[in-house]
This record gives sequence, structure tokens and C-alpha cells, in this order.
Amino acid sequence: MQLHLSPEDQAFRDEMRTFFTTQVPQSIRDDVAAHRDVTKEQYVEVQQILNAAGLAVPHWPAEWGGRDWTPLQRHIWREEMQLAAVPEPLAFNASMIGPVIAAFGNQEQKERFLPETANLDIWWCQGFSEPDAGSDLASLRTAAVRDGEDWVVNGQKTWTTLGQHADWIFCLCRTDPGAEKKQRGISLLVFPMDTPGVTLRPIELLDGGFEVNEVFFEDVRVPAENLIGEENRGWDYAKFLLGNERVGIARVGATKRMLVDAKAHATQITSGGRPLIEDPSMRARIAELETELLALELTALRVVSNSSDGKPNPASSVLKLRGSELQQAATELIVDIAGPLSLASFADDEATDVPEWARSATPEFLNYRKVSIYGGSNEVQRTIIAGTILGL
Amino acid sequence: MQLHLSPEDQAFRDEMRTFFTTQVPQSIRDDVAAHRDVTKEQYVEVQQILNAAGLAVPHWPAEWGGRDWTPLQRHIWREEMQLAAVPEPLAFNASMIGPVIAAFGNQEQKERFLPETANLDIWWCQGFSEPDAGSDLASLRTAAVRDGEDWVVNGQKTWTTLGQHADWIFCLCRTDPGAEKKQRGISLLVFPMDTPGVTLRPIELLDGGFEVNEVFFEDVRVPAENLIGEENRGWDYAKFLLGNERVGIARVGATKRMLVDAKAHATQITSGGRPLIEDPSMRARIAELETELLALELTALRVVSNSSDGKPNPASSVLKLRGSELQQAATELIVDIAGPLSLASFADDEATDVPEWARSATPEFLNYRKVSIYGGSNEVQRTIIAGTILGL
Amino acid sequence: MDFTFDTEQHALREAVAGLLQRAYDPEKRRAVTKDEPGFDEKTWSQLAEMGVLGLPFAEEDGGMGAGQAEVALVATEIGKVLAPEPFVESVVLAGGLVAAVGTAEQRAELLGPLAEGASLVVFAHAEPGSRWTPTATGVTAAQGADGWTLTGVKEPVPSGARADVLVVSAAVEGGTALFVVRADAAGLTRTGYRTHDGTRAARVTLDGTPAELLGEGTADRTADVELALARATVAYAHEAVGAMQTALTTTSEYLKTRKQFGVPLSKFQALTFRAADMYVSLELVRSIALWATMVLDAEGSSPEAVLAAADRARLQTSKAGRHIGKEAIQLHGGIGVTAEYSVGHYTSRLTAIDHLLGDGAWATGRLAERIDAGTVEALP
Amino acid sequence: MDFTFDTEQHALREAVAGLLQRAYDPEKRRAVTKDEPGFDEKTWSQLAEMGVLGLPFAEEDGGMGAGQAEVALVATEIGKVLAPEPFVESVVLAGGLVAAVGTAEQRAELLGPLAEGASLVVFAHAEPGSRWTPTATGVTAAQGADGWTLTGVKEPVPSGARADVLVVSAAVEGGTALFVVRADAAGLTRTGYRTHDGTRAARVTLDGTPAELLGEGTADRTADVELALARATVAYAHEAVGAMQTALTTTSEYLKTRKQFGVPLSKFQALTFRAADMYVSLELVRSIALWATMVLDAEGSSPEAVLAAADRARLQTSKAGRHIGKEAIQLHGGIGVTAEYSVGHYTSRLTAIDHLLGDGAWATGRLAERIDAGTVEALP
Repeated sequence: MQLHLSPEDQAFRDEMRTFFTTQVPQSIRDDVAAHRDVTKEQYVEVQQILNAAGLAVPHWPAEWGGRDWTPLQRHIWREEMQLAAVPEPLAFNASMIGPVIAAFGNQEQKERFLPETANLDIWWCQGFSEPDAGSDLASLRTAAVRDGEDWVVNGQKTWTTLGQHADWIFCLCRTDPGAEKKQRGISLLVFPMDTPGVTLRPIELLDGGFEVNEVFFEDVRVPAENLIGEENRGWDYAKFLLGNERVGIARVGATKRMLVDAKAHATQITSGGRPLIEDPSMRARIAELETELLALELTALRVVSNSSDGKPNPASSVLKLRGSELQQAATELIVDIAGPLSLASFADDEATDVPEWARSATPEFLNYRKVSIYGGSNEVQRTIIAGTILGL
Repeated sequence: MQLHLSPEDQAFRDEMRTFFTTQVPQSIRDDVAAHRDVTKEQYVEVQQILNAAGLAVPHWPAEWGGRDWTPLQRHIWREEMQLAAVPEPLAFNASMIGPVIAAFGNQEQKERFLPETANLDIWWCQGFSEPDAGSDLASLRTAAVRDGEDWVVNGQKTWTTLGQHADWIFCLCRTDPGAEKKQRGISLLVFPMDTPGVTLRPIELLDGGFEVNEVFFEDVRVPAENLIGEENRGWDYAKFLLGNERVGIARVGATKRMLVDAKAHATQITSGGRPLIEDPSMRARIAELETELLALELTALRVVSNSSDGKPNPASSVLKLRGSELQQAATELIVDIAGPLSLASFADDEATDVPEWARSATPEFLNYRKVSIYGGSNEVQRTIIAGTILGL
Repeated sequence: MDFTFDTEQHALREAVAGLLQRAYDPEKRRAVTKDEPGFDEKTWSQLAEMGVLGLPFAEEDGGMGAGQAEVALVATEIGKVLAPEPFVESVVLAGGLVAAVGTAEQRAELLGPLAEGASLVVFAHAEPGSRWTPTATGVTAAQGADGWTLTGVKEPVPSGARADVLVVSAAVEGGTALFVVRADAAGLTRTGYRTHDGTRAARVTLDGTPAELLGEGTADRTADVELALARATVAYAHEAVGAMQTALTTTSEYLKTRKQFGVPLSKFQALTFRAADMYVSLELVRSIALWATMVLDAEGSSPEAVLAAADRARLQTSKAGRHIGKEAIQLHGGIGVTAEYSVGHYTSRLTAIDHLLGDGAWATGRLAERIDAGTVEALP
Repeated sequence: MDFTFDTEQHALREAVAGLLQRAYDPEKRRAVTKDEPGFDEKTWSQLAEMGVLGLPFAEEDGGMGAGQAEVALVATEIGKVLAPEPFVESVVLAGGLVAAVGTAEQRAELLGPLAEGASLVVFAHAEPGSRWTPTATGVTAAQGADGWTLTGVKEPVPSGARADVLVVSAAVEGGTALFVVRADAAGLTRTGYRTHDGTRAARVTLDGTPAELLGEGTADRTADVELALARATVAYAHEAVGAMQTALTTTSEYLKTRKQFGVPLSKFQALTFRAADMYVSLELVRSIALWATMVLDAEGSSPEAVLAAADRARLQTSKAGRHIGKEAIQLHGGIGVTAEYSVGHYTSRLTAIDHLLGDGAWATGRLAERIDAGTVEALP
């Protein structure tokens, strides 16, 4: 047992911290810190800066841009990005399709896709969920039927995050409707979003923003070589990919930043004739949240140090579950600090005297309800914990 | 809508309050207030005082000692008893078997049992739960087989509260093992606890006390006339009886008394150099609990005013569920006020300087874990709410 | 003790429910709240015709002389469909202040048109940088030869850009006074914007703006403001109860119809138990809200009793609203966070109500100061 | 940053686990805790033989010179089987105080026999009427010609009647000092009793009782007491983690085997989800407990850092212990509240641990004073 980071890891952390706070444009980091929408151009700019420095896809195989970092170093890398309010490398590229292609794609696919995926020259989106297949993903109905050298895809996907920016989609399709288990007849296809027959409809969210979409497929022709891995083994790749998704989803660094911000905000608000930060119940609430967050961070470090490479650790369900709860608790705290000022939510800068953080508080709170739903809802995580860990 | 009690109901409340605080011996009320065990003799003494004044079984039919009170008056009656720390009329007699016999018994049974039941000349106990039939009561296995003019009972009951004091037991037995639905083959038998073949084993609880028992039946012969109501309709009577059990189980008066006591205790303890009652977080916790309790009390009043006679209102599940949670919260509060003093839990008076309330705090807290389990566990109540009220 | 409504109250509820349910379904509400002024002027007029906008005012002031029970009924129906009309903001809060503090002349002049739907009156009280205080500091009043003028910023002011008349709290020597400011007053600048719950708010900038003192004399009006906020709080509690009820109904229906893993979600006990807990929260807050209304209406209720009742209502509304609002979304899954589906808007409005006049933690702090007063009595 | 134990530590854990698991199953524990002194003297001796009772003491004081990690391992194993031996009370807390404050002579005289299992040393500190303070007021020390005498009452003192030596905190001019009192001292009266968790405590009455000053000089020892309590708190956190782990395992097993409505309870999603939440609580508190131990052991940890780490451990232990303790009983149903079944005893002990040295709310209050210090750093 050893509390301190090793000198090497300390040096690594300093290196990351310096890079993120000096090489990523301040204006973009300010936008992230203020919970403003990050534009496509900003995402691309940052990911290309990171990629140029070998910091976009360190968990990939070395030959495709990965670094042989320890799990702890990867944790530090992600944590420092979040603390520095750096937009993380696009998850669909860096954590999802990239690792799947690296693991299961053929050499041609690797060469075709991985460099552009790492560099965000291709923006990927995810075609998994369907209107009738949410938590029950395996019951998806979007069908791909073989016709000569093509697959012909028909159906509908939903919750496709940032699909409006996407160049390509990776898409689970049912290729064997007669398979004994519904999980067995699914394949993973990739194709450009501008393929004829693909249409996209943005879904407005509660915060007034557009970040998810419905995607419709009508006789979309996908060349056979765009199948990733083996036919009808798509479910295995999806599980592999969703396991990756859960790692790092604790988002401790981001929540830490929110708590630091919350304390600063609470000094700006007068409540009962004194700064809100002096209110004992507000202080107690912050102290509790900080302790909860510390417990989560330490648990993430334990999971990191126990994770055998590649396999998702079932304890990572704890990170997703608790991580989402604490992100939500932090957004709620900020709404409560803003109090009545939170009602100025959609005022433009010039139309209001209410500070930006107070205006964005409730839209953010409402938007963050999603974090316990996406990436495997908290109910799914409880099912995993009860089943896989407790054997129930 | 009207906030205040009517003048008649105010007078009724005053009458109850005066009776309970002047006619029931102070020493017994002190024992209840101090969470000491109430002895059999004390229970009997109080119930006989109440019965002589017509206050033991007001909800029974008038000819058997009942009063034609409004539901609100019954509520006030129970509330004032709890506030005055009067041991309530034994539930097994007054709320359970009495009403069942009054409703479903034959005239002979009514005459034989009801007066002695009201006066606690007979002490009843309940033979419902079995080791393998807890929340799933209908799967009970204790069998009664007809043999000439007798039923012969074999099997085992458990969680028989205060069975050690009991003269008679009312007992659900399976009389038709071949019934299509398991609920259909059950009958309600009553018999003396000293019938040959009945044995009782007290179960020690976490607080060191003995209040529940296992009861074993080995070839217990019960005369046929001791069947209450019709053969194989025992499940209906049980449901009728358990509905009655839930009413009044919110125990608002008792919890209110605990909160008043808690505030007094908190003035006696020094914490951080000042009386604990001055600690803002302690005050906030008490304020919240008081508000929660008020909400429960008001909900009980609403249920009371909406209850059509006889039928248990499904909203009474809210009272049981929340009532048990608040009783438990009050006991937990008192443990926290006692702090380290709670460790003196089993010290005799002369062996300790720690006040009695602090010593009994944790045993009481542990014992009160039962209130969310018995009388239909909180899981059963949630099932009722989801099913009966929300239609889920 | 009587929780029931009488025949007339039932009739009022039926009428209001009928009107609002015709006016709003989720689609219509989305359309109405997209355009200015964020509510439907026609519905507002119909409410006026029905007498709803004058409910709590004395008949001599142009009102209906009804009590808080009637206000509660209306607020509940508003909550059920999330009607964006500023009933509590205007009638209960601003109107309530005018009724309590205004001279007979002011009452007639302001409340009659408010009741008729001809003049929207709102209370401009919140100030950037402070949180739930009954006093004013950011806007100050000065008395000159031509009367009073106000200077400073009020924000956010609900429906502040649309309002015809503003009741403005301002610092005067010795405390906080109340003033009436007309929409066309000199030196008045209002910038309106949408709020997350689909309603509107505004920054109201006063720069030597002529204002009329509300009521007689410049005695400190803090206590009046406290009481008016308390009454509005209780009305909001009912609006919130209505919203929670619909959120729960919507969630239950969804659980019954939405299938996952081949069965309706209502087969998943972990979900139905959570719906049951939502029901418990709903019934508890409903009880407190009804009781607080009775305290407001009861003869002889002291100001302290009214404030305490409002704080209890606020605390329970905050807790229940958060619980039900969050669970309603979570039990829906993804669709719950979309603006295209109804349930998230209920959560949004519940969050707004929770933060307009003081949240649960804030109310707890106030109640905590009073716990020495012995038992809390439901039946006084 | 390294959460893993080394080979020697693993070996220690195996040895202690083996000993304690042989010594205790629920039946044996019930039997042992029924009789005086509430623990098994033989097991205590075996722990001594294994070196466990001298673990944290310097070798020159008769100890093993191990760190807090080793203490944590032992405490966890104790918690797993609810071994009633007063390891934390005696070795960690009382022994820790002697090690920190005592003179070389006192350390040799008290810690050697403690390590050998020959002398049970406990800390008599709590006083009736006060709650979790590092100072003493109810027992006062007076210096006479023949040395120090103590007068007053300490209660409850864990294992106070069985103890061979008491370390007593007492008020002196300028603060709180620590004293050593022998079991046979004049004017010492001890009345022992059972506590709800099966262990023993006592009232310790001192009436002009001769006592030896612990350490040199009468400087205020409050800071030493704080630190010793912090170390004991972290050890208790591990004991609690062990207890929670068994409570969860027992509950999971029960859900798998207990049938209701014709199926195992593990088919009821509302129950298994709650078990999952218990697991989450357990892993979170385990992380904090391990971290706090590392803070204690780390070179250069300031007293402030140690106290803060202990408070965080205390807070999380309190929350998790209440959560898991209550749910373990509830998910069992009736059998959970009986003394005849094991799980309720875990809840009982968790409740005791929570209240011995300060509960979660109390720790939160202390942490709340420090929140301005910026980000909480897990990795210093």
C-alpha cells in the first residue's frame, strides 16, 4: 500500500497537466468549463492537437497510435483532461469503433479507418439504440439483407449522439432473423452518413439543445467489405465496445471541477445577509459531496489497478452508477446555489445581469438526467452488479 | 375545507385526553414512555380500565361494546392514547380476532368470546406466519384434518407476538390441500394455548427481549365448533383482519412523543461545548422529521375521512409504509443524540450514570427494524400501492 | 377538520379543468410556449371571464371574494397540464400584495383590470446576486419634488417583459417599500427571455423611473412581502402537486405500455416499487399543501403560523418535486429528457417552482429555528 | 498509488483470518459474548502469540513495528466474524495513546504486556452527558504530595471492567492530560455491563484515585487524543468494512436460498437491486478506509491531513454502515431482527462502531469547516 504516486507517475501527471493547460486553446477550455456547447470545429481542433502529440488514443494498440501506458497512467491522462476542461477525444471514435476495428477489423479496414478515426478526420456516430430497443438492445430490428455484394439496410436508430456532425456510422443490424438467440443474428456494419437512403432527424432536448438524433435507413446499400469482424457476431463487438464505454465514465475530474466551481459561485451569492458559502448546511452538503467524490475516485483507482487488460471489470458498473449520480448531484447543487437566478436560463449575455453559470445551471441539471440513462442505464448497472458480482 | 376541529370533536379530544392522562396509572404510562417492557398484568389492567369506560373496542359493533364514532373520532382516540403513552388495547384482541368474530362468527361464538376478548380476560395470539410463509402468507402449510367432531392440527407457526402470555390462538390452517388456488383451502380455527400438543418456543430478539415465539402443533385436537366462519374461507377473514391491522399502524402519536422526547434529550447532551439542541444540523434534522410526520398525520386524517366503513383503503398502505419509516427515523435520531452513551445499553439503573433513554436507544432502534417487516412488510405495501392504486 | 371541497368548489374545479385541458396538451403547450409572451392570451381572457383571475380579491376590489382553497384548486389544475399562464405569479403574488397593502383606490385601479384580464401585474422582487430574501437592496427609491423614483435592477422577473404593471420592492430609509411602476414609465427598460420551463422572465432596469408608493406611508413592508410570498408558496405547492400527479400518471402509463425484454416495464418490480414510492411522496405533499391552504384560510391564524405552514409546504414540495421529477424521467429512460415528450417538462417546471421562492433546504433552515415550540399540531 | 498488500501482509491476513474463523461462527460468538468478559481469553492469547496485539508498536517497546495497513487487515478480519476481542479499543486506541505520549519507561511497561496479552489496557475517555469531544471535563486531576489523584466518572468505557490498566483523560489546569490507573488502584470502582453489540462496557468511578501521569509534563494532550482517536476511527472503519462485507454476503446467500411465492427471493428485482446498492456502498467505503490508512502511514502526512482522512472515513463508514445494516435486516425479513440469526448482530455492531468515536453527521460538521481548501486530492 502506498499513498503517493511514484516519481514517474508524478512526472507523468505534471506532463499531462502542462500539455493540457498550455497546448489546448484556452477559449475552448473556457467554453467547456462554462458548460457551453462545443462545436464540431472545436472538437476536431482539439483532437488533432492531442493526436499530433500522441494523446488522442493512448489505449489503442501501439501500431495504431497507442501508448503502452499503465492503467493508472491512462486514468491520470483522462482525469487531467477533465480537470483542465479539455474536450475529450470523441468517444465514438476513440473508445468505441476505433478499438473494435483495431481488435476485430481486417488489415484493410484498419488501414482505411484507424488513422482517420484517431485524428477525427472521420467523425463517427453510433447506430445502436432503436425506438423499441433501449436497455433491451438485443431486440433491435434494423435489418441488413444481403443482396449481391451489398447489404441493404432498412430500419431506424435513435439516440444517435452528435449524429448531425457525423461522417460515418457504425451500426448494429439484424442479419439473421432466424437465429436461435436474438443476440446471435446481429452484425456490425459501417457506412457513410451521406449514403443514399440515410436521413437524420435531430431531437430537441429539455435544455433546448440538439445533441441526439433519430436516423432512418431506407434501402441503404452498404458494400459487403464494410462488415466489421464476422457476420452475426456483432453482439460480441457491441459488448466489447460498451465495456470500453463504461471505463472513464465515472467522470471524476469533471465533477471535481463542478464542485470547485460551485464553491466559487456560492461566494458570489448573498443569502440571509451573508455569502452563501458561509451557510452551515450548504457547507455540509459540499463536504459530503466532496467525500462521496473522493470515495468514487479512489474506487476508480482501485478498479484501474485491478483491471486485467481488455476485459471490462464488473466493478466498473459501480463507477458508472455512482459517477452518474455524483455528476447529477453536482449539477443539482449548482442550481440550488443559483436559486431564483436559475430562472434566467435562456437569457443572452447582453439581456441579463445574471451570471452565465446561474443561467446554465438548470438546463445543465435537466440535461444531466441523461447520464444515468445512457451508456447502460443505472438499472442495467444494478443488474450487472447483482448478477455478475453478487450472483443473484 | 376546514382546519379546525369542530367544537364537538374538540370536546371529544379533550375528553379522551383527560381520561387517558388521569384514569390510566401514571406508572404504566411512564413505563411506556421510557420504552420499558409492558408486563402482561399492566396490559390487562389498562385494557380493563378502558373497557369499563367503553374505550377498549369502540370500532366494534355497538352491541358488543362498540361506539358509533366517526372515523375521525376513532383517529383522535388512538392518537390521544399514543400521545399519553397508554398501552393500546391488545391488537390481537381488539383489532384482529374481535372484529372477525363480530363479523363472521356465529351467535354462540360472539357470546362466548367477544366480551372476554374486549376485556382481555382472554389474551389472544396470532397463528399466521410460518417459517416458509412470511410475506407469501398463502403458502402456509399447517394442516387441520377433520377427524370426527374435531380438527386435528399439525404444523408450525412463527413470529407469534406475545404468544407467551396468550390464552387462545387464532390460527390459519390448510383444510383443503387440493384447492385450486392456495388461498382457497385455508380455514380459521381458534383454540386454547394449553391444548395438548401445543408447544411454544420464545425467540430472542436483537434487543435481548422476547416478544415473538415459534408455536408448534402436534396432533392438536380442536372441536369443530371452534371454526370461525365458513370452512375454507379463512383467507378472506385474514385479509379483512390484516386490513384492520394496517389502520392505526402509522403510529403518529407514538412517533410524535418520540420527537418531543428527542428534543428534550438533546438539551441534556453537550456537543462541541454547547447543548446539542443548538447544533444547526441537529435542528434541521428535527425540523425535517417534524414536517414529515405532520405530512403523515395529515395523510392519515385524509384517509380516515375518505374511508368507507369496513373496507381497507389502499391508501392505508402509505400510512403503514411511511409510518414505519418515521418510527425508525425517530429511533435512529435518539441513538444519534445519545452518541457514545448509547453503548451503555444493558446497564442496570444502579450500575450506570447514563440516563435510561440513552441506554434504551439502540436496543429500541434495533427492535424497531421490525416495524417495516411485520404487519405486511414495506415491500408488500409497495406491491399493493403499485398494483391496486397505480394499476401496475 | 375537513379536507373536502364543497359543491361550488367542485364546480369551479370542473370548469377550470375543462378549460385548461381543452387549451393544452403537450403539443399545444410546446407551440404556445415557443411564441411570445409564452402563454396564451386567449386562455388568459377565458380564465378572466370565468372569474379565476379575481378569485382571491374582495368583491369591492373587483374580485370574487373567494378563499385560498379556490386558489389551490386553480393552481392544481394549472399544474396538471403545465398551463404557462402566470396565475400564481400575477393573481396570487402580485395581486395578493396589492390587495394586502394597496389603498382602496389602488386596489380598485389595479385589481379590477387584473381580474378582467386587461392588465397583467407582476411582482419585481428578485435581484441578481441575492437569494430568497423578503427585502430589497439592489433597487433604491428616492423621493423628489415630483414623487418617487426608482433606480436599480430587478431580475429575474417572471413575465416581466409582458407585464402591464410592475409591483417593485425597493430599499427606503428604514426598510423595504413597495411601488407601482407602469409599463410605459420613463427610464424603465425590460429585456425578456425564455426560461427553461417554457415561461418567460425579464431583466427590469429602473433608472430614475417614476413610481407610485403602494399603500400609505413608507413603513417597512418586509412583513407584508413575507406573507405574500408565503401565500404564493402555498399556491405553488398546489401547482406542483398537480404537476407531480400528471408526472406520476404519465410514468405509470408508460410503464404499462412500454415493452423491454418482451414484457411491459410494469413487470419489473424494481421499477414499479419506485412508482409506488413516487405515489407516497405525492400523497404526503398533497396533504401538506391542503393543510397549509387551510391554515391560510383559517380565522385567527397568526402570521407566524402562516409563515411556518408555507415553509413546511415549501420543504415538502421541494423534496417531493425533486423525487418525482427525477424518477419520472429515469423510469422513462431517454425519451424523458427530450423536449418532444411531455414528462421532462414537468420536471423542468417543478425545478422552476422549487427555486422561485425558496427551496427545501432553505425552508428547513427557517423551520429549524422554531423547533423548540413543542409538538407540531396538525389539529389546532 | 498502490492499493495492494504485499506478501507478508497477505500472510498476516491469512493467519488472522484462519484463527478468527476457527474461533467464531455465529453460535460460538453468541456463547462467548454471553459470558464474561464478553470475549474469548484464549483467542486473545492466540492473537498475542501471533504478534497481532503488538502490531503497531515499536520493536523496542515490545511490538512488531508494523504499520496501519497491518492494523487495517486485522480489523477487517475481526469485523468479518464480529470477533468480540477489543483489538481496536485496546491495541489501536489505548495502546496508540501510550505509544504516542508515554515515556520510554511507560511504553516498555505498558505496551510489552499488552502485546503479550498479559495486560488489557483501555482508554477511559467518554463521560456521561457529553458527546465525542477530545477533552475531559467530568474527571479532574489533582496533584498532591503523593502524586496525582483523579476524581469523577468515565462512562461508557469499552471493556472497562475487565481492563488491567486504564488510560484516563482528565481535566488539568490548561487542558486535558492523560493518566495511567491500575485496576487495583484505591478509590476505583468499576461496574461492567453488556452492550447491545455483545461486547462489554463499564462505568468507571474515580474517587481520589492515585494515578500516574502519562508522558512528561502537563501540557494539554488534546491534540494527541485527537490523533489517537483518528487512528482508531480508521481501524474501526476497516472493522466496519469487514462486518458490512459479511452482512452483504449473508444477505446475498439468503436471497438465493429463501423462497417466497414459489421462487427464490433473488427473482425479485426490487430486492436484488437493493443488494446491488449495498455492494456500491461497500466498495466506496472500502476505498476510503484503505486510503485513510495510507494517509496515516504516509511519511509527511500532517496532523490536519490525518484528522481529515479520519473524518472522511468516519462519514463514509457511518453512511455505508447504516445503509447496509438496515438493508441487510430488511432484505431478510423477520429473521433479521432475531438474536438467533447472525445478520442483525452485524447491524448491531455497525451501530456501535458508528457511535463510539463520532458519527457521520458529526464528521460532516467537522469537514464542513474545511471546504475552502480547494479540491480534495486523492493523489497527493
